[in-house]
Amino acid sequence: MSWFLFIVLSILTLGGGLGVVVTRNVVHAALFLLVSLVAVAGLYLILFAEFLALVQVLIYGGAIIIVLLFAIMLTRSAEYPRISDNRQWPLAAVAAAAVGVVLGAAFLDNSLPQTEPNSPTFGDLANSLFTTWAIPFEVASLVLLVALIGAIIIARTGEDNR
Amino acid sequence: MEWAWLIPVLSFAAVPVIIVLGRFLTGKVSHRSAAALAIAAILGGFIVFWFVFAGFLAADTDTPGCETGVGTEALTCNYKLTWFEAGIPDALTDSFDRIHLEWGILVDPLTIAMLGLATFVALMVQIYSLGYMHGDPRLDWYYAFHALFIASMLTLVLADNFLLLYIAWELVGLCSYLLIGFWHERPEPREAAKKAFIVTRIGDVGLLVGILLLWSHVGSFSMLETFAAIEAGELSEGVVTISALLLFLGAMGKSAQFPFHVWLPDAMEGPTPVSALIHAATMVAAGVYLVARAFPIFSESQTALYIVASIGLITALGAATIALVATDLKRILAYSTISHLGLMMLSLGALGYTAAIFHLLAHGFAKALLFLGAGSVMHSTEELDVRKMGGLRKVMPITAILFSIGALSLGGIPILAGFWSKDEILIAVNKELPLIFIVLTLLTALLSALYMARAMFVVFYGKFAEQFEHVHDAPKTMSITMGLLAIFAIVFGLVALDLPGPFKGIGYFIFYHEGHGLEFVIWLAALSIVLAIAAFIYGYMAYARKSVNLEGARQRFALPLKVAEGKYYIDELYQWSIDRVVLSFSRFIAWIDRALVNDVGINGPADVTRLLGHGLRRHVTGYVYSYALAMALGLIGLAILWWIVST
Amino acid sequence: MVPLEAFQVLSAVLFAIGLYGVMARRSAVLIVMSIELMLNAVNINLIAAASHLDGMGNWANFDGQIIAIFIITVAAAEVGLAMAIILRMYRNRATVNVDEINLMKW
Amino acid sequence: MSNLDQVALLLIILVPLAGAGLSMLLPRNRPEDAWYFAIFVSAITLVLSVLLFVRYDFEAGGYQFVRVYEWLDAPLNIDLYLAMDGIAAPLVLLNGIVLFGAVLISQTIKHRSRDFFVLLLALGSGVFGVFVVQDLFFLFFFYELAVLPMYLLIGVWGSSTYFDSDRQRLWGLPIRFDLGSYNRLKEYGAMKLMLVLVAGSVLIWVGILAMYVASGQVAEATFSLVDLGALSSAGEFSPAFQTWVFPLFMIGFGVLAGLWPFHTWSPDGHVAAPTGVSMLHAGVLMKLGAFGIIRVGMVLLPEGAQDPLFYAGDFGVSWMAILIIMGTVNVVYGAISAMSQRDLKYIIGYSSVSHMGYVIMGIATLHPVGLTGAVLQMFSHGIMTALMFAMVGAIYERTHIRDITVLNGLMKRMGFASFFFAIAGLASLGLPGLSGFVAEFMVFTGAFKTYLPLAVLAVVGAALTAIYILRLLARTFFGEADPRWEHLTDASPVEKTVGGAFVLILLFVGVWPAPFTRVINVGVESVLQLF
Repeated sequence: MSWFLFIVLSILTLGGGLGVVVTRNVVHAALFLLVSLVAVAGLYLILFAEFLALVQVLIYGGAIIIVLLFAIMLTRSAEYPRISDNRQWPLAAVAAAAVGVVLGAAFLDNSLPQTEPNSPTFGDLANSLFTTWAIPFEVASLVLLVALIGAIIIARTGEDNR
Repeated sequence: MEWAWLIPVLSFAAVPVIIVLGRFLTGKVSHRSAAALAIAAILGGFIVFWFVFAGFLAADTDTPGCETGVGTEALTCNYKLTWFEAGIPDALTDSFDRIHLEWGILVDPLTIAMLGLATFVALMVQIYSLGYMHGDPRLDWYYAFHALFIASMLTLVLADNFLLLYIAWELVGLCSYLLIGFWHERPEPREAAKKAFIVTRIGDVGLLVGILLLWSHVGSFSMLETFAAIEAGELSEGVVTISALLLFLGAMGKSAQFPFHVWLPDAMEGPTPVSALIHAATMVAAGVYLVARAFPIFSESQTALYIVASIGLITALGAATIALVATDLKRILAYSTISHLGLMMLSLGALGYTAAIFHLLAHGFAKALLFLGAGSVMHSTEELDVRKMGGLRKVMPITAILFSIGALSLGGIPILAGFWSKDEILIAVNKELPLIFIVLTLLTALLSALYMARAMFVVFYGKFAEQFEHVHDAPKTMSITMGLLAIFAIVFGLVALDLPGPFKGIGYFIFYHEGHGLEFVIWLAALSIVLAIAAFIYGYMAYARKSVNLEGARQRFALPLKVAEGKYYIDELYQWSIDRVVLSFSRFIAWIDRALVNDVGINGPADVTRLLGHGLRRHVTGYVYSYALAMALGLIGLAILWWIVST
Repeated sequence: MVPLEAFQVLSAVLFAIGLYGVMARRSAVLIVMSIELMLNAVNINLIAAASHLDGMGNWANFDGQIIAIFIITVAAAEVGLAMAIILRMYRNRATVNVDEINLMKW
Repeated sequence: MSNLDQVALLLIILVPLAGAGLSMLLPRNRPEDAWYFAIFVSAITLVLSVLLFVRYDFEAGGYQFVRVYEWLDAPLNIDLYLAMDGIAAPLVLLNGIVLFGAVLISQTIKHRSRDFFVLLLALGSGVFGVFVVQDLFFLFFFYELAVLPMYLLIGVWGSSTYFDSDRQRLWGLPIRFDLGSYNRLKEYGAMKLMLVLVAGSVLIWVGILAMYVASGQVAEATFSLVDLGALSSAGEFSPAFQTWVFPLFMIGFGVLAGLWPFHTWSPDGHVAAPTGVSMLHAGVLMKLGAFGIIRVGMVLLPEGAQDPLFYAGDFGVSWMAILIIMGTVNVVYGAISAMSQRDLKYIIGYSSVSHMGYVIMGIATLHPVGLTGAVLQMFSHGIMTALMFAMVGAIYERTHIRDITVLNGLMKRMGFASFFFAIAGLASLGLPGLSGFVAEFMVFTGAFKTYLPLAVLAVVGAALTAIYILRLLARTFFGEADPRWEHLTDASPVEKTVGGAFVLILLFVGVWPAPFTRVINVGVESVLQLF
């Protein structure tokens, strides 16, 4: 059962990913990305990481895709329906494949003793996050704040155009 | 006699004075003062010469500075003054670590003879120039160059070391350049001057190399020390031969020996008095003088003597044939000079030391006379082509007579000077060299009488050329000097006889090894007299009376005639080789310098650096995705590296 | 049970796809999307490891999940900023293609 | 007077340097003031240089006017060590004369003349420094001070050359050489000169540092030429070390001396440079290179100079043998190249290359007479070539033409300039009675004793000189006056003064070289004792 789900979700993930990098239409690419990200959330569920799956759907599937779609809309360009790749794409393909092979081979070459997939409870997660990882957590929130302010300042129109 | 150095120094001193005065005075005053100064200087030299001559005749080995010369019993007097030293001065162990140079003079019979000839002819020529060059705008420069020329020549014959000789030698070359090219507004004198300088300079390279070669074996530039070393057998046979030949190379250039004779006929582009000076007293005499001066070197090497004799004979014969067909009066005389210089070299090669110098003197007087005569003709008629002249004795009788005396003297008519000296040469050649030499020498003698007859009869006798109706004879300054020279051309030969008094005759005065009286070989003398007289009679018939028709001979010998008229095409050969070989080679080297050394060797590295910069900056595309690709490739590279290392 | 290797290979392939996107595409928007793919590949890897290796040797507990949370956080911030920059880029240069943004190139 | 002796060497460096500094205070818009001030400064240096030359005691010999100004202590050990020997004495005099002449001739510089004279005086100071300093650090410092202003002097005040294409056939074959179609911009000349010379400096600097380090291994590390010389004669530097350091100095300094095949910067630089700079450059600057080979290379590394590197048959080929071969190539090659040039300045430029060949040959003979000749040739060539450039400058100033195929008959209108040029040309072709002959002759003498075949080649090269000099004289000065030159004026009083003075010097040295040879002899003697 889990194999079946894994294969289906893998196909969706990789298919979505391929769609993002292959399609000639930017909007299509965003939708393919959505498919891929949601499929990844499904994969998290197979791994019993319910919280992460939830976060994945909310932030990626929701916020990030929306932001991307907004950006596409705001920067609407005549070539968006038929964008082209740059000249080095064949070499890029080879290099990317090679990187994939290198990573895959590295993983397969170093198999680790492993247990059944299990998952912490929400409580454990929360405890760890707010005790052991408290400072990184606060830093992350600061990063978010700075990014928010930075984004506003960068994207703002108005007096800086004078 | 210690005052012999005054002879050149007087003229040297005149040069800057003339030049400076020329800047401050103008017009006729400057010209007159220039001429007066130059003539006074050379006249002073001429007077000092007589004192030196008298002093020398009175001197013996007890006189300070005088001793018996090297390789000869003649008296040789040497006076010197340090010039400068270079290198390590007190190197006692090795005399090659320094050079010690001196202003030194050497007075011996050869020097005396040359001094007399040079001062006298120069004096005559300078006085003659008063008339000839009258009205030239640059007369001050003319006289300055003249004074420098004769001063250099006098230094050359007085020098007691090879370096001083070389210095004077080069100055003579420079002055000939300046004087031949005196009328530099026209291209021909300009080219002729350049040619003279460069051709003689090629010989000078040989001379300098020879001098330095001798120094590198003897360790001194002094002639006497060098001769002594050679006589003592300190130098190997090969070195002596090579250095003798190198010295001869210099002599060939200056004395216009084949194949360096080409500059002399072209040098006729200079003013005629200059030609007289060059041909009689200075430039060309220098070569013969050098061989005579360095005779202790030459006489040690049979090979060198043979080569000297052969070159001399080739030159004499070849030039005589050209002289026979040349049409320009001055060029006839020029080729005649070359021919006679060849005879002198031949004589030296045949150990006829006395004969050569005797002929040099006799020829000098006669040739100066001839040139001044030709100058007089040219001055009056402004024509040089002998084919257009004829019967000029009607309008210029004095010139005609004087010119005829010169021609007869040079042609070898008895009692005149040329006869005696030529006879001595024939005796020497007959004594020392194979039969073929004497035969060809006699042929040359015949030819030389013939072309002198031609020049004389065509120009002054025969049918009068009507266009010269209003021509006048030479002015007084010119005719008097010619007259004085003519006297010498007539009587100078008598010094060959055994004379009473301290002088005793030229055989006892100028000699190598030991003095000897007049030699006379009856059959040779008779033969040469017959040949000379026959040539003049034939010349009279053919050129003056026109009773012998030359057309038949011309047609029969059309080809040799053409070759001779083309001067054996040696000029063309030179021209071709200079244009096609030397200049092309120079351009080739210049191109190498530009294209290879500069553009490849020097600009090359610069260009490579620049191209490398251009090429390398391409990899910095500025595109984000290129950097990403580079990172990916780097990752792969690292993985491969790690894989290789770990397995 | 799906073994850890399966997830790892999946993440490797997804990472390679994302990498290809970064290297081959010209539009800045698409490059950002590709980066998201790569981040997701990493997340898959982290979470798979966290759930399969809990309590095994050095690979204790569920820190992988926590790091994945941080990654998602940073990714969110990154996308926000990236979009702001893209907007500004578009406004100034009327394009979002990275190879046309070459003002500082030689 | 003895007080002056104490500081004369310091003064001769500082006066032009201070003059350069003070010139900057002059008002910018009055070029005459800068000129007058530069004349004043260079006249002082001229007097000082004459004084130094005359007061050098050739009977005592060795280093004189010694003064040491300490600067940096151990571990660097750099002092301003000033002293002058018999080799430097005539060169100091030469620089005094040529600097004065160059400043006088530069009357015509009107554009930013103040800056021009600042740089010119700085250059002169650098040259003096190299000649009298006995410390490698300061020697390099002054060397660069002499070289670097060149770039600006040529780049700002120089002139560019444009030539029509001048294609020539080779031996009548259809191979064509593109000889003439070069446009040599002044920037090109300046840049090339700078880069090539700096490349040479790099070699020198490497060599200097090598000497410093090597001295540190056997004693206290030092830059002092005197201390290094003492170490060298004590045999502290191994032959292997000497053999690899010597070529650094030989090539490094050789580049500035116009050593073939590193000579091409020199014609291009000469052509582009303004008259005064050409004079200084060809007249003095190129001598720095030859001087450096003697002072640094030969004195410090005698074994490196003469030890055989390899054997060709019985003949051990040392660096000196290689140097003399290159020098001979310089002589012949420079002369042949000069023959087919059209630009007056290129002809003189190549003739400088050819004449510096005699200097290099003379040095490499290691023969007392040859080396004396080399130093005298430096002096003689400095004067002669400066005179030529001065007169070419005068001609170019008036006609704006330097192409000898276009010029002719200048003698009529410019008698003095032609006369001076002709004398310089005659000196250059080795006419006895002028200085060139004495020097060349001594070089030949030395070479004849040591490398006979090369000496013969060099004599032939001297004959080739006659060809191109006479060609130049005949084309440019002789001939019918062209109506184009009707408006020309003869040399100005300043040019006449410089020309006349230089001609007198040429004559003086040619007729009576003893005052020079006796001074040079003692210097040469002490150098050759090391061999």
